[in-house]
Amino acid sequence: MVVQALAFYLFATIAVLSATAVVTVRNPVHSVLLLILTFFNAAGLFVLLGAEFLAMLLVVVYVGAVAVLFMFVVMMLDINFVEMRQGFLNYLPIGVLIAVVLFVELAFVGAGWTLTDGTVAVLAQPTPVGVNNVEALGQLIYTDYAYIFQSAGLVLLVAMIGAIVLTLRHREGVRRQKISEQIKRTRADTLEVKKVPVGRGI
Amino acid sequence: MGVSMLNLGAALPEIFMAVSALALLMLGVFAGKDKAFRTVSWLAVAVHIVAIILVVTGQGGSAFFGQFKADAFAQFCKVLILIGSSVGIVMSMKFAERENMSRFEFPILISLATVGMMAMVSATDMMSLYLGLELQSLALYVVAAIRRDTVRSTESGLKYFILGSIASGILLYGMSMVYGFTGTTSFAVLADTLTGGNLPVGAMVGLAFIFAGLCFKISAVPFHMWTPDVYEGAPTPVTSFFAVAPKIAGLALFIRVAVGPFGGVVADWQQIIVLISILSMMLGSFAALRQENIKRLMAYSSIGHVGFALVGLAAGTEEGVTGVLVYLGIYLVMNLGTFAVILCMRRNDRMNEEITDLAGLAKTKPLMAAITAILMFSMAGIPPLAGFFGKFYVFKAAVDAGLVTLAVIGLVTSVVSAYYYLRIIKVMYFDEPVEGFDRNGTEMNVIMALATVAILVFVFFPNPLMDSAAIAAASLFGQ
Amino acid sequence: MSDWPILSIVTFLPLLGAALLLFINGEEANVARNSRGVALWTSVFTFLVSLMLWVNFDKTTADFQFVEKADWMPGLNISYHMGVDGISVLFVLLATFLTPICILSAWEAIQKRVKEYMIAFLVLETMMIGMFSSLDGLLFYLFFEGVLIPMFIIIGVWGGQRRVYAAFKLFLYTLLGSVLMLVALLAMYFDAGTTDIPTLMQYGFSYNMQLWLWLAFFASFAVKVPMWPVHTWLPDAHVEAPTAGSVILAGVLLKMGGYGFLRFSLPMMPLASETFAPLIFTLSIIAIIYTSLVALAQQDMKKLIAYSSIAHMGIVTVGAFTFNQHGIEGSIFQMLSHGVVSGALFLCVGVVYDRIHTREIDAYGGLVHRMPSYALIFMFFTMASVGLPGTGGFVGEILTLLGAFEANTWVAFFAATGLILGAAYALYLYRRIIFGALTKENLKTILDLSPREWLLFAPLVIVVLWMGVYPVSFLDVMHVSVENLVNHVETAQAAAAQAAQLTAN
Amino acid sequence: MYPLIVFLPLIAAIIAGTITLVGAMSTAKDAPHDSHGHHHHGASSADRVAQLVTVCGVVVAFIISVFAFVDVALGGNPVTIQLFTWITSGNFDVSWALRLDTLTCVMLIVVTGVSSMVHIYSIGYMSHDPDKPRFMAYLSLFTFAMLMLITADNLIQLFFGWEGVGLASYLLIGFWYSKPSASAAAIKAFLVNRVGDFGFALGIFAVYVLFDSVQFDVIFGNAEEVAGTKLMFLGHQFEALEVTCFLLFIGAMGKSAQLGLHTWLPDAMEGPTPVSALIHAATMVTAGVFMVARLSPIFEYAETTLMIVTIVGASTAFFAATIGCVQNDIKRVIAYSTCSQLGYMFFACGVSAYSAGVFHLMTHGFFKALLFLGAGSVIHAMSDEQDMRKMGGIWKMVPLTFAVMMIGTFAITGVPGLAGFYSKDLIIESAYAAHTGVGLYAFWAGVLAALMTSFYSWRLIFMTFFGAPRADERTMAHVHESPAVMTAPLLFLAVGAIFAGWFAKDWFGGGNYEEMLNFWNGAIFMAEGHMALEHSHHVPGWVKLAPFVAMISGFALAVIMYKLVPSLPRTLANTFNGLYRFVLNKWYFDELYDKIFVKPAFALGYGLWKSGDGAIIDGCGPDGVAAACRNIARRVSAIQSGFVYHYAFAMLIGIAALVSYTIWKMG
Amino acid sequence: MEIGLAHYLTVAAILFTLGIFGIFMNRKNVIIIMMSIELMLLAVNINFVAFSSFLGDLVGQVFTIFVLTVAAAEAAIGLAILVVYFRNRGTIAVEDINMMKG
Repeated sequence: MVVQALAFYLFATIAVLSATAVVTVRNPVHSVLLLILTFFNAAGLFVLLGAEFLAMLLVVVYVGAVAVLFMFVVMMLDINFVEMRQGFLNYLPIGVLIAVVLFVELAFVGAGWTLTDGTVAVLAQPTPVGVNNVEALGQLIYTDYAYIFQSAGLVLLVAMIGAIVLTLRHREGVRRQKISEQIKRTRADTLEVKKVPVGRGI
Repeated sequence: MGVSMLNLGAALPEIFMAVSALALLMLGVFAGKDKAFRTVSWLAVAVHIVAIILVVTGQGGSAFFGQFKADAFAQFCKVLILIGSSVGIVMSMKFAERENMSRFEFPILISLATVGMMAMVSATDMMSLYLGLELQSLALYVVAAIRRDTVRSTESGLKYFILGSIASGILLYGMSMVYGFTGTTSFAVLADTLTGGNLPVGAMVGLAFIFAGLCFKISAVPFHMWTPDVYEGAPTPVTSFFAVAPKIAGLALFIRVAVGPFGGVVADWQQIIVLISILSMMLGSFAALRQENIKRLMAYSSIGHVGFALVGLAAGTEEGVTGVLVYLGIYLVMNLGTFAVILCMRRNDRMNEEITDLAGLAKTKPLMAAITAILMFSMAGIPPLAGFFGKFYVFKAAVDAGLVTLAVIGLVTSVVSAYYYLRIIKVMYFDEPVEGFDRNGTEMNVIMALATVAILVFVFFPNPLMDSAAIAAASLFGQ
Repeated sequence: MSDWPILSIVTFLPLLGAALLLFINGEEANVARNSRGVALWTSVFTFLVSLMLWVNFDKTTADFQFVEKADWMPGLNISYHMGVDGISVLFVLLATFLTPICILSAWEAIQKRVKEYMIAFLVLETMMIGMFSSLDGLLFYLFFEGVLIPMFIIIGVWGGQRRVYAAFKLFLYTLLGSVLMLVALLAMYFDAGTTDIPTLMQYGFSYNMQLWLWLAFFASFAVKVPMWPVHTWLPDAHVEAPTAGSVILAGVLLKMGGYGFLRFSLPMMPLASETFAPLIFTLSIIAIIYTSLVALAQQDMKKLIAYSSIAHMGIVTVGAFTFNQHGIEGSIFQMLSHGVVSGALFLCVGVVYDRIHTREIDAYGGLVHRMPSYALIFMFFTMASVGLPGTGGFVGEILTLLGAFEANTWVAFFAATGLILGAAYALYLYRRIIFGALTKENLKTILDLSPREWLLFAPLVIVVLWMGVYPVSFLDVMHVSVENLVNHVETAQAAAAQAAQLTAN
Repeated sequence: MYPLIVFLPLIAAIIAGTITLVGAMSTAKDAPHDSHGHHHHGASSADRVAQLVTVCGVVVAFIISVFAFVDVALGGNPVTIQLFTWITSGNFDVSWALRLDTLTCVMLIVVTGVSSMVHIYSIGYMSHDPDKPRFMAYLSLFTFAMLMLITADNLIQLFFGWEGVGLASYLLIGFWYSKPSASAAAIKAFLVNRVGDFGFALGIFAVYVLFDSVQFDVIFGNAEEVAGTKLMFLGHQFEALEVTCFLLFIGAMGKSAQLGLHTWLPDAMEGPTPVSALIHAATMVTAGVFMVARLSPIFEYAETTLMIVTIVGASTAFFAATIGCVQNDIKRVIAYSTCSQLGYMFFACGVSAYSAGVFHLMTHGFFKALLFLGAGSVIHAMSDEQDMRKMGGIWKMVPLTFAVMMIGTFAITGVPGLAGFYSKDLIIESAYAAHTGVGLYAFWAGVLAALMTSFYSWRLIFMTFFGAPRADERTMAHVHESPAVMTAPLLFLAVGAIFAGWFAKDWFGGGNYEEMLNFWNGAIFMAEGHMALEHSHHVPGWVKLAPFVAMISGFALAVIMYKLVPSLPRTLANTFNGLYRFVLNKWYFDELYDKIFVKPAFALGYGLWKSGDGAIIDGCGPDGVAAACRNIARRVSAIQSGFVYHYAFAMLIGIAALVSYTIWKMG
Repeated sequence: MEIGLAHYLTVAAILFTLGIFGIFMNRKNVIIIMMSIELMLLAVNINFVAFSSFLGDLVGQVFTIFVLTVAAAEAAIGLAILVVYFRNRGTIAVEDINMMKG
């Protein structure tokens, strides 16, 4: 138990600290890196909670894809990091106040949680005993949650279309491979045999 | 557990739409982009129409293990959404060709967004709700920014995206709270569990978060701030689409969440809705007074209208929901008509968006001016035009529910809002004409004419809309 | 013939005419001419049809007549219910009578957008008639509010310098008043389960509810009447409206408020009416004295007449809340005669406005030299406005004041000061315009009434004289209904008093 | 037959009016305007027709009236002719009806008689005026209204006539509409009368409330029963009939130019002189007296009100006489004289000597019309000059006019044997015989007024006809006797002024009391104990002599001041400058009213308009609200800063608030 | 010291609040805002998983999977929009994104 507790506090502390840094450091590159750190620690928390698959997913999807994407964009946009604007502190007091109020309330509400019989009775998918987390999830996602799964697919499709619509540009003057045309090319298309009369030149 | 248990028939319209969207995507990709836009657009419209037929003739019922439900309520809302989307596509075609945004992906994104909306109104589980919502939202972020070469369009997309994501986060946080404190994500179970005596504080706080997230989608105060900027910046046909379909879907979803899983604890959330409703009505009325850009004005107008619609929801009764649905139906027609007018504000092939550009329209295009005037009077809620009845039904429900103060405040703000609608009429009728607009497109004329006729004759035939709204509301309450 | 839906025909005939006008197209001059023709004939025909209401009206019953009832919104138990009784039938006639005159008065004055103008007027007529013959609260509200649309357009498009301000003021002011009425209607509907007026009249709301309902209805009707201090829209609207707009505004639209009091406030909220009668009296008296004095100071003819309208309507509201037959009949009669007389006065202003294009009183003087028949007509209506016996103005005033005297001598005392003040501003106006030497250059070639203008005034003169000399033909129509109303109110008030006594004991 | 009396003048008025209108329209159309386009003096054929029709109308009416008098008054056959219903509302039921009883018939004679004369006279008098038909139309219209008034069977119809004569008076005073003073006087007359009508109307309502009817028969029949009851009026309990009669009397005061509401009458002299004779001397102004006499059955039960009537009448008689003494406008002198004489009639009524009042009404009708028409003849002769200071020395040039004026003066001053002697003495004696305080007051006021009457009447004669001519030569050269069409009526009236008193004295209480009662046949009611009239025959000798002495004194004074010592008036005026100014300026009534009513009304109207309507109501109401809305709109727009973090901020504040609210509510 | 649900919820709440805090304290860079949003979503996920674990119910974890999926899609879209915006405007400083206001 103690180990668990220690681990919890370790992950939690690092996650919180690095998250704080994410929103406060000046350099966006640092922010992205700190975000990755936060995710790693969150994954640790997931493991503590017995959600191994999700921990893995978090690392793979977030660290592997999303964070990298962020990094990529940050680099690509090549922003002048030094430029610091005035007025950062104007809203600090009220911002802190609201954040604190909200936090206190949420913590207060969370502390009031209890497990009741009524709640247990309505659970849709009680955690099966003796089945590991990945398998248990796997059994659910493609069956009971097929609809959600398909919807998620559409969401990804939209994301794909959207990204393409927004960013893909056909530049003029750029020569591209047209594979089907290249393959379809016959000799007749490319070669013209000219009879050159003798002594006349072309 | 076979396919039959999924009861796919209930979701036939959605499935059809999704599949068709994919097919159209293929078509677009292979047909080459210039020619494809028009074809894909018309085909998308056709798909919408078929979907409407499927919805209307659909068997209904629950599907996907209670995550999806095609009841009369969903049916009603879907028809409205589909009408809104299809008209949105129709209105966008000429515009897109003119304004260099004729990308075949546009109608497809609209179609997919529509699928999301349909999923939203049919959602009976927080997960399906979330997915539907996101499907819609992501598509909308993209279409807002679809004129990627203009600052305004991209800025509106960016703002919409940032704020929308925050809203999604808030919504999700609320869902997690509700889930944690009740142990379920199913609306039906929630409805059984949550009663006046048995409502964990966490679930209630979760509900507050969910409401906040949904309020963003329908642009209710104080989660409305994106609306004017996005309406102004997005390409006009997109704005017209924004103003109707997602709003209807959002409100429908709002209703479903409020009176479904949380129907047992109306007393606990009623005050919140009342407050939001009052704020929305007031902001919508006051902020619009100063607007010069007609799209921006319509944004505030829509905020106000949402406030009015929420009056019906605040009642929390079947009658109130009927009122909201009737209101939405009328709102749809009025907005489509109005945006058709806005889209016709074209001079020398350039769009005009200032209200003053309408000056003297009564002289240069008397019929269009008359139509606009009727639309504006209707928006202001002056009888005997349809707009009045929308207000009548929701306020009737509010009064019946004892919310007389709300009704009074609402109607007084409607007087304030009448000012800016009248101002448009004033500009058209009382001011000296400027150069006339270009010739209207046929489809615009048709849309305007249909909308106007609908608004004018509603007083004589209120029953079709009213009855179906009543049936829809009953299906929500009648379990 | 009697089983024809006469009321609906009368109500919607003008709308039909308006629809017909939509199809007139072509060269501008032709369109204008044809529009005028169609509009005039439509309204004249409507008037003729509406005469059947009078002819066939059964004066012996207080029941609603020519009743039509059809499903409208069965789900809400709201129906298309039309009918008239002795209180409303004359207002229908007033509306149908004045509309052709208005249209005729615009014959030459309106030269731009004639078609639209005529459409607006015909739509307006439908709204007015419909309002007076509705027997369903929602239907009533529909027409009541619908009036604003054409009126807004008429003032805004064909009005004077500050037309925009005036149009907005009219619209928003009255709208603000009537939305409260809508809430009250909804509350009534909630309480009684119907918006059917005859049913509501018999319903009997609780005292507390009556108070709120009454105040809400009051907000609407008081603005419409208009009562002091919510009257300021009227002078502006009148001044800026084109002549015909002023005529119809003063002639019919103001009556909507007074009619509303009689149709809703009194029968449905008798106890609250009793409670608030002192309020009405006070405001009315202030209106009579205040606006008469203000009228005295006016420099603008139309504004002066507008203020006089407020004063006259003050008499009307006094009469309505006397709760006796004289007062109420006087009030109705006063409304009718004021409708004709003030309409005629605005037409009189219109006559010279058309010629000189100013409403400044100081710009006139000595018109009698060039316009003797105009002077005569103007004198006639001035005297009618002053309430000279033998004209319609007298009968209403005397009955109302008599009723007021029976109700409360203070009220009668102060209201009767209107006799003096009314004469003061009216004659002062007349003197400044008509009498005196003709010194202004531009007036020296002014022309007297044209045959068309004669045609306008002739029916008005006849009616005013008729109302003055043989008012019985109008009073007879309303007797039974008013008696019924008075009895109804008295019964309710007596019952409440008795109940109060019982609890006190 | 009898309805013709009333309606013939109406028909005549309509015909003449139509002629006027047609003529005026053609003139207005043809001639390019000329601001003094009164050049065609001669009477056109249309004018002739109008004159003929109207004259015939009234003359025939007069002839029928005589028959009516004989039948109704002498024959004792009062009739009431119902024409048709007028107004009905609940129990309020009013008909158009003609009531002919003795009182009516006496009035009929006076009205139609004088009216006929004035009509005829006008043909000559107005011969230089281009608007003859209009004038005739107005006169006939007036006659109609006056006849409606006196034949009224109920108070409402009485009110109709009452207002009708007011209208005609307004029109005729303002006949020369180009003159601003005429228009102003017309309005003034109408308005002051309206003040009276205000009381009158309230009185009618009170009558209705008390009697449930406004029909004379019903009222008179129930007067005794109602007498004791109380009436709440303006928050106080009053004796019902007292307050009712008082209110009605206010009406009478207005119409009959009694003290306080008299200011219009002198100004009314702006109208053509025949108008002054007909309306403002003989008929309309006496309507108040007629009304009190007509309503004697209820006035008799209102002791206090009768006292007020007496005091007001007596005061007016005195007050107007004082002013009459110093006026210089010939018509104004007669006007104040009229006012004074009306005072006599009222205090006669006040002491219940109604018939004496009516008697004086009748005789006054003759001699005052005579005086006015005579004055008109003088004015006519003097080329429209009205200032007596510019007259004088013309009696030889206008002998006939002079003669009739002398007759009129004899009559009014009360030279024995002439009309005024009988009626005025009867009134003064009755006042004394009332044996009440107010009666005595009235008596002395009457005697003093008689003195002054005599003084100013003779002053008028002296200034106008005698002494050295003060007019310029041109005018003097033009002085001529009026044509026959003007002098004939004068003669007729002169006959009346001489003989009417002697002829009729028995009917009016100057003789046998029983015969009087018989003559009146109940048309006038005198309560028991109100015996002034009867006792008037038994007053001490000095009382009987007093008016005569007063008359002689007045005459002597006038002779001294205007014949023997012409400088005396000026000396007196200078000596008693304050008093002189006070009286000359009509006791400053006009100035007072102007200060406390007219000016404040305009100032108040302007103030209420600008600050009340403009600043306060619009400022706090629509305009203020609109400004506030714009202000709010500006602030709201400012929130919409365009910065995404502000937007997010709003959302987060919103969610924080929502959550806080929820927890607070749940917790 | 037992690590209960409340601990996890507290961590989630802190992260959520930090996300919020980061959004409106940021003037420099839109990307930071997007990262703040990711933090909020992370908080949500922690919530779901914690609840799932302590309730003994898998639905929470299933939900988390989809949240992750959608969040990724969202990030893609968001970054795409950001890129096109940058192309037009040449900046992604939050303070510069205010062409439309009022």
